Amino acid sequence: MSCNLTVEIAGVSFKNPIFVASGTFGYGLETQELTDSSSLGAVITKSITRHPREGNPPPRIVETPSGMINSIGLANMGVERYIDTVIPRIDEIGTAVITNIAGFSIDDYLYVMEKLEACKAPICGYEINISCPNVEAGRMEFAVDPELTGRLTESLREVTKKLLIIKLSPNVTGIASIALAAEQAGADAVSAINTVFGMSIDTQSRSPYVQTNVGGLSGPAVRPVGIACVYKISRKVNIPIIGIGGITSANDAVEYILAGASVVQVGTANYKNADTARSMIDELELYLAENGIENLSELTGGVIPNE
Amino acid sequence: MSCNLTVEIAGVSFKNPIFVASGTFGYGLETQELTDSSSLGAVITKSITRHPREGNPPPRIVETPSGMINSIGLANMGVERYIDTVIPRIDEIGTAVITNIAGFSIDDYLYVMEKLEACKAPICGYEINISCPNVEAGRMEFAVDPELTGRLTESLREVTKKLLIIKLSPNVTGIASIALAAEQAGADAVSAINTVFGMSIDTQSRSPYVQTNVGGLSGPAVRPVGIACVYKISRKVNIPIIGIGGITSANDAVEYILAGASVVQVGTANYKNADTARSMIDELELYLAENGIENLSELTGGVIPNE
Amino acid sequence: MVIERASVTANELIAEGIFQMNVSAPKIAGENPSPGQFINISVIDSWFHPLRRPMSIAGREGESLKIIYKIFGAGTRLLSEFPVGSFIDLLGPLGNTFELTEGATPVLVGGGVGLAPILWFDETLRSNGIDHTTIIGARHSGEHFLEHCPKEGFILTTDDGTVGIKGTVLPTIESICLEMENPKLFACGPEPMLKAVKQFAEKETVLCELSVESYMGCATGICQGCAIEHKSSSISEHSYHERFSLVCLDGPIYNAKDIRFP
Amino acid sequence: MVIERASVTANELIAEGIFQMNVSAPKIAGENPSPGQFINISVIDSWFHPLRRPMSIAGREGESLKIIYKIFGAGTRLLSEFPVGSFIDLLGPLGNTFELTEGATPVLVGGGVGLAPILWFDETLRSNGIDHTTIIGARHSGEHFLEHCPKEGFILTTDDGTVGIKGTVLPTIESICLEMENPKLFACGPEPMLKAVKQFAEKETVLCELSVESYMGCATGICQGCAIEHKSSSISEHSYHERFSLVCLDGPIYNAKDIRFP
Ligand SMILES: Cc1cc2nc3c(=O)[nH]c(=O)nc-3n(C[C@H](O)[C@H](O)[C@H](O)COP(=O)(O)OP(=O)(O)OC[C@H]3O[C@@H](n4cnc5c(N)ncnc54)[C@H](O)[C@@H]3O)c2cc1C
Ligand SMILES: Cc1cc2nc3c(=O)[nH]c(=O)nc-3n(C[C@H](O)[C@H](O)[C@H](O)COP(=O)(O)OP(=O)(O)OC[C@H]3O[C@@H](n4cnc5c(N)ncnc54)[C@H](O)[C@@H]3O)c2cc1C
Ligand SMILES: Cc1cc2nc3c(=O)[nH]c(=O)nc-3n(C[C@H](O)[C@H](O)[C@H](O)COP(=O)(O)O)c2cc1C
Ligand SMILES: Cc1cc2nc3c(=O)[nH]c(=O)nc-3n(C[C@H](O)[C@H](O)[C@H](O)COP(=O)(O)O)c2cc1C
Ligand code: FES
Ligand code: FES
Repeated sequence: MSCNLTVEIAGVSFKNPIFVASGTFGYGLETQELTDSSSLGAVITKSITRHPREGNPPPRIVETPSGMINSIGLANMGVERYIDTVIPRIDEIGTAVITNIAGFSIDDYLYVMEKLEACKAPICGYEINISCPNVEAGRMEFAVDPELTGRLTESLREVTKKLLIIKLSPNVTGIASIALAAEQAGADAVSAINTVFGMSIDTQSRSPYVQTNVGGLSGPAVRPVGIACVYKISRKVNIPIIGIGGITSANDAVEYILAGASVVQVGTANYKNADTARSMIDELELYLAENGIENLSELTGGVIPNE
Repeated sequence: MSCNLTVEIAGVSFKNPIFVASGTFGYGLETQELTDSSSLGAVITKSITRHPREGNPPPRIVETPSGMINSIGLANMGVERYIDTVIPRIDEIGTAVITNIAGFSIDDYLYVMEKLEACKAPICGYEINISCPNVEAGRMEFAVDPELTGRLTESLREVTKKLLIIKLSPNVTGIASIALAAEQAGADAVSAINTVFGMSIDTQSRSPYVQTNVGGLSGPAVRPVGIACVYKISRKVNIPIIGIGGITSANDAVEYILAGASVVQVGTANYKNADTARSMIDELELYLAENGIENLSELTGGVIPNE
Repeated sequence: MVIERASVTANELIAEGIFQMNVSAPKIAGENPSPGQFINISVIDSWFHPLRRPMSIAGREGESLKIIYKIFGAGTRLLSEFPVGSFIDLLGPLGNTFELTEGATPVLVGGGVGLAPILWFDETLRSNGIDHTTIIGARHSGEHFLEHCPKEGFILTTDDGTVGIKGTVLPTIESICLEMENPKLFACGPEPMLKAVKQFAEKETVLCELSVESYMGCATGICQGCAIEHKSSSISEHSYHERFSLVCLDGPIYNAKDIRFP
Repeated sequence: MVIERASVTANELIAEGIFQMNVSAPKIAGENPSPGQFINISVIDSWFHPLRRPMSIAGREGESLKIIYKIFGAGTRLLSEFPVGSFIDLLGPLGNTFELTEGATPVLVGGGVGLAPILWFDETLRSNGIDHTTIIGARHSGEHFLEHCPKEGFILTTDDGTVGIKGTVLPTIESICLEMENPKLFACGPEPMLKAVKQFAEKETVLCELSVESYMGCATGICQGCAIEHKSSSISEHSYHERFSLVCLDGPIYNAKDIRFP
């Protein structure tokens, strides 16, 4: 039996549902020696901002049980250089590319998106990292407020007809309401989750291991959190959901898909082996074949709840 | 050098800062063959409710990477039987006992606390599990709302002069504001964290592993989350903080204490070995001696932030 | 109940996908475990697996305990990788035991690795000269590591007939029980088998004890994680309601009448 | 850059708290690594440790690579437990290499397990007949597994004088460099040592390359985790600003002038 792994989000078709997550696969060009990015469903590039960002001072990373904390601080080349150096090489990536955008005001996001639209970048859409403080709203993160999220989504929706994906934070009381706000404001999809607030302290030096003290927890440790978020969102919105958080195997991906995700992104697992995501595609096909599933979509949201 | 491990919370003195967490040490009497509970700083007993509760249907537990998900559903003997069978045996526990109370309305909590006050139970205080839906407020959890938390705290404060500890949920946008509401309403301390929402799905049966679909994630996986919460709370409130989440060793406890905790509770780690918490006391003394610390309190909140 | 770092004295494949591990565990053995009881095993020192894995005791000789297990997931795979001479962290003995009923002849039934407690029980009955029959089922001969000795009341069955009697354990149970005056069934194995045994026992009003499995947090009664549906009419001491029972304390052996499978 | 399951051919304690592991890694060796480069090691298959551990290559012979390491935490402890004959998951070769400067005489300095890349560099220079001096420091003789051969330009120092020259590496560096026409320092070791070497090099305007450490997420440039403060005046390709540099791509070897220690 041959299984159909293709998946569509708002009219855009992807080879398969295995994507790689922003910030965990560079700009898609760095690990060509280690994997074949053209096999992937899509590559989400590192968050791009209006201006280049040096990122936070080191140390930026520490391992925790089955996870890691990072405080990279959105180090990135800025949209100008992204357009000059990455966009021209996008066909080397060999699959759909989604550009992740971060910003500190609605204007920031608009600026980056307008630049990309203007240069007719051959990307299939945008993922919007809303886990950034909005300097205009008293440094409150966009991601914690349905109203802010809605306003930002609306503004961006006016600028692009490409895929518009809002990336949600788990550090909120009601992630589903934020998802709903994004849906109502015109998002094509939401992705969940970004990293979970986490902290680890060096008991010898007494300083937190990462420079920003509190950082973002990712990796298998947070997988149950991501799956729960996707499940909750799926009960509230109708647009596709992109599942992220601690995925290391096709089985993990299937958990997310059953919970309601249409596609998934592999993040931290790329660091151990940049070929992890690609190798999951074969595993996923095997799972589908073994379970007599012809179309991946039969699985999406296919969880059988206990009550 | 001999170190002083005693610690005081609102005038109540404890031998040391190593407590065991509610729901992870039964009523303090079950594991006497495996450990010496009298060495512990305190034992927090399993949440007690107005009526006995059978708990959720099985399955109730599943392992996840460095963690576990549970959906016990507050299975407990009810306050009546607690008073009849546990209270008379409290001296067998040999150390301070704090009774954890859960409820679904303010009345529920009051009922349990009043019963315990009336029988002059030889406990040193109460920990209030507010991660329960308030049936009077549209099933919204007490823990997600500063106002609800404040009202509950206020009502309970009127009933007892004993220690009143509010146990916070990490599943909120701003845990520190909830802590602040508890402080302002008269709580003597807050504990953080209760379990994190988590889900795991059996990809063969397609059903979530626990009966309630979404359950509570605990264990080392969530340690960074708990430490971050304690740190954030400590920047906002002045009452003592009790650190909980993924603690397995004295080093983990010290991380929490540096982040701002006055004492800590050991939870999931008790399941692997009910002697874990007790053995941490010696380890902790060693750490203090090696680092030339005479009084534990020198360490509390002693983190040296990076910025 | 005690925690012990036991030394592994054997750990090998004894049939298709089935391993046997022997450990020298003087402390746990010193508590005189009985057939039906189990131990709870920490399969790795790190906290990647915070929970122990429960395994029935499959035999005891002096200070030595035996378990028989199948590689099911990551934990049992780790278990199979303990070399002889290494140490393994055990908690036990735990749970209740099989109980003979005066005047009833034991008929023991083990399916798959459910044979573990049954084998030990068989051995104990044999050495005490108690008349009984034991039936061990598997899918095919590759999964059996014992000999078919019907004359000694030790019967193997295989689904495909490659050794012993062809078929599941059920027809054999039926033919043996229906010939007996007053049989009492003791069964351990996969849930479908237990369900069938329970159904048979209820239909024919045969006494029946089942050993059941449940995901466990602590195995010491402090987590309430191992509950199963239970029909006993008395409020259980540990589970606070007649509807549930804690397998780690009240089980794993139940009167078939008292439990309900989902 | 390649990922390879290499077979462990040796893994033993060679001095106090110091291990040497040899692996047969034809693919990584086939990429012709040079002294200064490192490999990134997965110390366990499970995801308890999601991150690899970076280790300098301490030698190469044909398809065989050598590392020299200290047990620091849980990961390096696991590393020490790989038996000969087992397989280990390596990513490499990574990073840049030491670079000779025409006309300058290399003075190599290794402190603690920082000797790893230095030893290999020493070996390479030796086999190419390039005149140089190597200084290896430790706290006491128990931490040394090499011989003090000052006549061959291979000098050991110990803080307590139990072998080689008494004192830190600094006085020896000074006396050797100040006697030389045009020395170039290459140093790897603990941060305090690197700071002191840098200070000396700057004071005496001696050419100096340092091998530095940094916590790494990926070692392939995709996480931006390994940044260090950097004073180069040109915008680095990978770190998007003159202030930081990625140790995994632009390092671990830096011109001492370009980096700043916290
Ligand atoms: C009282 C008792 C006695 C048992 N005796 C035996 C025996 O003698 N031989 C044998 O092979 N198996 C026995 N089992 C089943 C054995 O415990 C599981 O096969 C084992 O826990 C699976 O662990 P894993 O890490 O390989 O699987 P995973 O699926 O990776 O484990 C994930 C989690 O689920 C739990 N789990 C998975 N399956 C079971 C199960 N069937 N029962 C309980 N917990 C489970 C694990 O303990 C772990 O917490 C017994 C179970 C119980 C409750
Ligand atoms: C380029 C490079 C080359 C190195 N070469 C050697 C060598 O040849 N021999 C040797 O003994 N050590 C070397 N180190 C240091 C070695 O990587 C650490 O000692 C090791 O990662 C510690 O892991 P752990 O699990 O034992 O410690 P833990 O403290 O438990 O590790 C926790 C986390 O911190 C990281 N970490 C801790 N210390 C360091 C460190 N000093 N540098 C980088 N990451 C660290 C670990 O990789 C892990 O992600 C090198 C480091 C770098 C960056
Ligand atoms: C080092 C690191 C850097 C990250 N950078 C970004 C980023 O720039 N933009 C973004 O939207 N998410 C970023 N993320 C979050 C991931 O895309 C992903 O949402 C998160 O790590 C959870 O997935 P995982 O557990 O599979 O890693 C980053 C994660 C890590 C670990
Ligand atoms: C099985 C289980 C049952 C629990 N029951 C309760 C409870 O009844 N009341 C309560 O306040 N917390 C309960 N908790 C939460 C713990 O007290 C603790 O806050 C949480 O598990 C985090 O700590 P840990 O990671 O050390 O386990 C329970 C946790 C577990 C794992
Ligand atoms: S396993 Fe914890 S109560 Fe039974
Ligand atoms: S370690 Fe990831 S960029 Fe250097």
